[in-house]
Amino acid sequence: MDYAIEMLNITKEFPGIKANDNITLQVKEGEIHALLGENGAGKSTLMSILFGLYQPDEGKIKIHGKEVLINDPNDANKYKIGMVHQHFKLVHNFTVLENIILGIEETGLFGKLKNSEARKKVMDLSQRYHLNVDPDAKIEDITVGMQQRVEILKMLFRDNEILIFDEPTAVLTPQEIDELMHIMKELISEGKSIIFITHKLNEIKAVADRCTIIRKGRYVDTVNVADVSKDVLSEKMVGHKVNFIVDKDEAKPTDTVLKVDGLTYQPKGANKPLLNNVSFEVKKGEIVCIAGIDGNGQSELVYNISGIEKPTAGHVYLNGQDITTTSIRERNDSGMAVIPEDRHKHGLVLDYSVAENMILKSYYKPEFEKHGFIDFDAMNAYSDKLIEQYDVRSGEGSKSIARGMSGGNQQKAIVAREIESDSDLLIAVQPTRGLDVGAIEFIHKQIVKHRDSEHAVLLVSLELDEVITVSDRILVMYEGEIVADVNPKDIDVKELGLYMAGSKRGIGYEK
Amino acid sequence: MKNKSAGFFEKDSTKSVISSLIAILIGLLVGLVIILIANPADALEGFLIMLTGGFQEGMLSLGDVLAYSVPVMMTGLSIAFAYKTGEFNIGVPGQYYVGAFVALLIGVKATFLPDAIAWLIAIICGGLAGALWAFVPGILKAKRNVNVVISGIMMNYVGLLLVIRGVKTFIYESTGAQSLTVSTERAIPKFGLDVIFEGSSINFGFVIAVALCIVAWIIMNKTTFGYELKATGFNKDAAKYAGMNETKAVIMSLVIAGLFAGVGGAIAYLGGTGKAIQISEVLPPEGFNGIPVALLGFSNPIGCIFASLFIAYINVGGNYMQSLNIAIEVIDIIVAVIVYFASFTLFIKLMLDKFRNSKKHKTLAAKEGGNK
Amino acid sequence: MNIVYFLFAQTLLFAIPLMIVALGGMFSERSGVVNLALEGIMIIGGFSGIFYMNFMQTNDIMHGMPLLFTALLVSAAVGCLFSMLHAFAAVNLRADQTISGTALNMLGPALGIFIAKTLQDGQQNIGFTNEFRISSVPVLSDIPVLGDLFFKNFYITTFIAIAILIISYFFLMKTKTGLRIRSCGENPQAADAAGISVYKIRYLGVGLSGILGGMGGLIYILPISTEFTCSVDGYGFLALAVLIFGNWAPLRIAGAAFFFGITKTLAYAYGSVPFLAHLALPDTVYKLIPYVATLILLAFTSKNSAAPRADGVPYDKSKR
Amino acid sequence: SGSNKKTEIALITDSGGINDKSFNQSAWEAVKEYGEKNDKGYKYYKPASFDDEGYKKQIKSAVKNGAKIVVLPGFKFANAMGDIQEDKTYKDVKFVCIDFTPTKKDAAVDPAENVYCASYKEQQPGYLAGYAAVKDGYTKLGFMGGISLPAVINYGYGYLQGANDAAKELNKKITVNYTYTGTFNESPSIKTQATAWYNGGTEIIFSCGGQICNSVFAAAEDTKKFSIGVDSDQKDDSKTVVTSALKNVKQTVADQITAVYDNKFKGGAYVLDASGSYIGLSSDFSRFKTFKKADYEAEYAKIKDGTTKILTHSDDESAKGNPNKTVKLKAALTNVTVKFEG
Ligand SMILES: Nc1ncnc2c1ncn2[C@@H]1O[C@H](COP(=O)(O)OP(=O)(O)OP(=O)(O)O)[C@@H](O)[C@H]1O
Ligand SMILES: Nc1ncnc2c1ncn2[C@@H]1O[C@H](COP(=O)(O)OP(=O)(O)OP(=O)(O)O)[C@@H](O)[C@H]1O
Ligand SMILES: [Mg+2]
Ligand SMILES: [Mg+2]
Repeated sequence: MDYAIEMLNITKEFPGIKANDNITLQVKEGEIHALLGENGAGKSTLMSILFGLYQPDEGKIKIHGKEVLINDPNDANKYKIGMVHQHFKLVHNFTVLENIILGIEETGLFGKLKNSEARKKVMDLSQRYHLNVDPDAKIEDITVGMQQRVEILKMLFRDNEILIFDEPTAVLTPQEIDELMHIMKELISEGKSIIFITHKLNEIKAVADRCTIIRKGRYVDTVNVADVSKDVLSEKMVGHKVNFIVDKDEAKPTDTVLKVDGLTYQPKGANKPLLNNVSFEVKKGEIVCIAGIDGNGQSELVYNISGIEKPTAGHVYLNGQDITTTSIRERNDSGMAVIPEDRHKHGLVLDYSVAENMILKSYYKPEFEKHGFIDFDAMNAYSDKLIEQYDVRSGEGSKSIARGMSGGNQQKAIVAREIESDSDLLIAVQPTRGLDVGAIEFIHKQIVKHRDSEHAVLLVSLELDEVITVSDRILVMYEGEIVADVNPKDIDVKELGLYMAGSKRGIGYEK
Repeated sequence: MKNKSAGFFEKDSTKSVISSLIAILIGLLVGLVIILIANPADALEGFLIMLTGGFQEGMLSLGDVLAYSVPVMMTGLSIAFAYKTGEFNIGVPGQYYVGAFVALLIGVKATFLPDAIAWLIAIICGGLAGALWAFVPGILKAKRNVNVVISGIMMNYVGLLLVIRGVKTFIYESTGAQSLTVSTERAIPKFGLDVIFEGSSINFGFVIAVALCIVAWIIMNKTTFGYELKATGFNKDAAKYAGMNETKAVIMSLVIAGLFAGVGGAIAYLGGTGKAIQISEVLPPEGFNGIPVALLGFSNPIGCIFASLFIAYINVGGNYMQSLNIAIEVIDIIVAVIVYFASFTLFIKLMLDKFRNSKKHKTLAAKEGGNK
Repeated sequence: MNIVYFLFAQTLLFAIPLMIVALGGMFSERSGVVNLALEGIMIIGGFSGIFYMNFMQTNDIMHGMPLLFTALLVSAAVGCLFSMLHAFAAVNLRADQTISGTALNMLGPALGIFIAKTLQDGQQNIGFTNEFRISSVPVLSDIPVLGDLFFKNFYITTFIAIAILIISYFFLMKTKTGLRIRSCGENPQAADAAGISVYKIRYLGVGLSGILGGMGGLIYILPISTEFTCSVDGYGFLALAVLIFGNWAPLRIAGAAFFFGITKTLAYAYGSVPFLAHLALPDTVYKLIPYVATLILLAFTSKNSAAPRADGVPYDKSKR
Repeated sequence: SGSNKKTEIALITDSGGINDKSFNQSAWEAVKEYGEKNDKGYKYYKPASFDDEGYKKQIKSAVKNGAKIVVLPGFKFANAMGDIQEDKTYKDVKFVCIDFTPTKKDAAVDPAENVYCASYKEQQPGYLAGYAAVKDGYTKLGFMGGISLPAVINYGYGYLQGANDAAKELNKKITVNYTYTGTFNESPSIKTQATAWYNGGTEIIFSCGGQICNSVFAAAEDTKKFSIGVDSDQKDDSKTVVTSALKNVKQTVADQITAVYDNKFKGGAYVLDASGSYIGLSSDFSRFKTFKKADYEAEYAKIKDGTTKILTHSDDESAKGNPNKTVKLKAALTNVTVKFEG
């Protein structure tokens, strides 16, 4: 058998954890090989080893049957291995072209950069694979989807033959995912080999030839994708059966909790409003979901409701009270909780302990404050309770520093804090981003439970599966406007995609 | 494996102290080597004098150590306090100087205040002046995003020039081209400290300084206010998202830091030791000398007490070393080397971990070997 | 017209060393290492250059331009060596860069004075003879306006500094290595993934700051004195301010240095500017101009500061 | 620094240090020369803190280390000396005080018999410098003092009056730029200010403040103008130095140390002026264009016998060194216009 890549018995230990424990991965020439595993299973680590970012403690790597040493990305490049990283490796204030040539620059006199040939090659590649990138655009100005194409171009530009895609679809819209799959197939047809990491089983079913499953750093199995069902895959991944359907009763909406009325937001320097006359309501006992492609004003909507930004026009009411100009603190106090989109930037103080993070929004309340001093005993007791209740795992319980925890557990801590604040309105922005199925299931359950105990939930999500399974009502946002208000039962993913892409508008939302 | 001593050595604070001690040891060693090269004949004697100088003349020297530690303890505390909330308060020299000026102005000119409390009011006003001086970078940072390092540097010179002008206009002692000095009656009282530390320059200011360090520690670690300040320092965005007023926190942390620096200046010039503000356009060195104190003390207010005492101690020792032919700048070199190695904390801690682990492995291996 | 030439020449006196040292700091910070140590580097660079000069002059070994150029090399080399202490701490040991920078600021003058005192029997000042001023260049000095501005009564170091500015701009913004330096200061993970050694680049950045900082120390002291006292009067910190003011970009740094130079000049030469002299304000007011003007300007320009994103963040390969 | 023998001659510096190009340096040169020539241990000490307490402690520890003679250059030691001389422990130690007499709480007291205090009439060398400059043909003068100390002010006032008297003789009008730099250290700022003056027409600047001469001389060299040195003969520091206004601290200290070892030491307050050889201009007149040694000696004699009266700082202290605000002086300066910056 001709393997393009063989990673044999790879072991890699980080302080405190064996991220890879005797893992073997064999990728055939010209195949799309999926790599499946829960969060923290060790997929990214394994790939980083292949790409030369880490050195394995044990094990060897063969390329086309020949054993090789990959000490750094330059070596990887030498063996024509390229990688699209889970966290993009792009310099935000460089142009697309500069990012692509970085590390393999052509130079002329006095080391001056010579970009003309590179530019031509980039344009050619962009055209050939329908990538549509502008080589002179700055990274910070282009969409996430476009950034990913830059990452792909980086590989193509280097004429790589073995392409690693680490969770490329997490940040893409359905249409973009389709396009990516298309591109991947095209690449295969040219004889390249692809390693494809994703948590989404239908993507694996759609494109992958074979799939290697790892769990908690250990090798589980390699299967022919065509021969196994999604259920089998997920069972192998988590070690037990998984329930994909969110159990929930019919929503029984009562009083209006949140009312957004004609909200318009145009920051200084922007030439068009990012939010345009947005109006909607969220009632007690329902989960309303804002769906849409990333960058259509969802973040801005949340910032305006939660008070980070001040709207240009329009009003926000909470329980009938106008809170448009009140401070964030006042909003929290009058019944608003937010699970922010960016957990590291907005959700946690990473250098605080779990316990300190648990009271981040309530430290000044009588439960935790005595004459200006913090009641540490009360804090710890409260935190221990939440940790127990929400199964937040960390080394030293309440005392653990948040920075040292895995992403999933950090997220659980935030969810615990926000839900337990028992606020009338819970705004949850991408609460399950990048988490594994187990964690996702748990968080979804909590959100539904919260709804059922007489609270209003505003969910903002890019994941269509989540949108359809969790919400009671879907509002689709496109270019800063609400373009549809639909019932999840009456709609499928395809149609939702049309609304999201702006090619269709809902009843009552016509132009 | 989890016995008590292991727990102690695993504590982060223990590791910090150990790594500080290692830094100090290396600094002293480097100092010794340098003296040996420069003057082998006197080297050992000089080194010994430096190490024991703080006790050279008994309680007198010790009292001097305590007295000299006060200004840098306060400027160090100022830097440490702001550093905890994420800002590098390089404007300390200016804050220190305006504090000194206002305190002297009151000490000398506000004769309507009774002697018994004049010093206290002067210290408070000095602190407020320092706070005001730090308020400018604070508000510029909060409202206009001006980098605190650059505004601090500018405010240092503005303060220096204005203080000199102020001294010339209000409290000028023309025969010496310096400010008037506070009379012993209106100086900070000694409350018996002069009996314990006979002949030294110590006064009650030392107690105030230590008390302020402790208060700062309590504010930082025990109060909701400190909780807000630290949260802002670690992650401004998260603090804001959680409903804290991060603008206020930035301003307040700098203002409090400025207050400490101002009090430091006030205490230094109200000691009744004849210390006067000079009319020369040079920033007071105590300001910048606070930086190593804060850094050696891990930006911990209590750490600042020990760090300033240590620095004062070897400086007093260094002063006695002048009886030999060794340039006393070797003290500055030693302190610099110590600060340099203090920056290795992270590395030293990792090494400590490695060392412990390998010992663990060895004992384990030995046990297994024994079992076979 | 004479007054214009004069003000220009004085502006250079302040601006040139500030610019060179700030450019040095720029390389360090654009590569991701905060360099608070500029003051210490200037002092040690000035010290070694003057020490060398003193030796050459008193022993009559070398004089004039050759001496100046070799002295600049000595300053640059020693500055570079000294800055390696910072690089080692910041890059290899992932130290707190504020701390190691501060340590170097203390070490610079202490070491300089200690060495001087030890070798010169307690004397800490090192004298030198200024034989480097060029009073006029044949031909060139006859060019109208430019001739008077640039080719009369000047120091060759001015031209060296201008050359350094142009080269710095070209190097940082147009060359391969410049691109790599910038990538390490913004996103070292990306640079690493592109096969660039972040460590090497950061050593390079810090080393360049040592070279330019060291030269800056010598260039600072040459025209203004006849001896070196192991002090640069806070100009290293001012250079840091210029670097921030100049938004970490070469041409803006030059602009900031000149702005500061002009205000400083006016603060001390107001007597010969009729309009300013007429105001007859107390001299403190004039002396305050540079600092207050900078503060005001900053208040209006700081909203979108472009500090390198990874500036001051130790690079840890295994951190994601 | 110094030798390895028991330190009998000690000098204590104030914050200036032994390189201040002023009294610390001059005094140290005397100590060093004597110590080396006569094989006595000598050393200088830097106090741990620059205040009265710090000075006292340093004096005590110098004596403890064996000092028999303690040289204290500078007025900063006045209060410290006031206390020390009362302490009988130190009655066998000889003190040489430069530029001050002891004080108690800022009020003057008489020096004890083991305390020699020298102060100088700086206005006299200042006067001679101004007189010589104008007589030599200069009409636009400058005065840059370091910090407005009485000594510095006296140099400056003397300089103005000397220039005035010469101008009167020549029937000329003279302008003088006049300032205190606020520091005794060199700096780009001082060089700029000096260059600005030279550019504005000033022909010669009297640099009167320690190391600021580094910057003033550099400016003079740049503009091809002239300067006047201070305290010691600075002709070797720069070719632009036409002459120097001397106050011979080195001589004073050397004389007193010798007196101690010859058992001729006699305490008390001494004002040194033209009647001794402690003040004057430098002996080399070659850098003047027309001014001759004979002219100088004539003028010197007038000062010595008291014919020439010179106003000083103490005639109007409230002006803080601003000659334009010093009423008597202002009236006396008939032929001089002072442009004061400060
Ligand atoms: N540099 C590191 N230092 C310490 N631990 C690490 C490091 N990188 C990864 N880990 C840990 O190793 C384990 C495997 O991480 P890895 O990123 O490879 O998982 P993954 O399978 O890619 O997960 P995900 O689906 O979340 O991307 C995790 O527990 C992670 O926390
Ligand atoms: N600050 C963040 N906010 C929101 N999502 C994030 C953030 N950081 C990372 N993510 C997403 O979380 C996913 C996993 O991140 P990461 O690899 O850091 O977690 P992890 O250490 O593997 O944690 P776990 O194993 O618990 O999932 C990624 O897909 C990424 O998109
Ligand atoms: Mg992960
Ligand atoms: Mg991963």
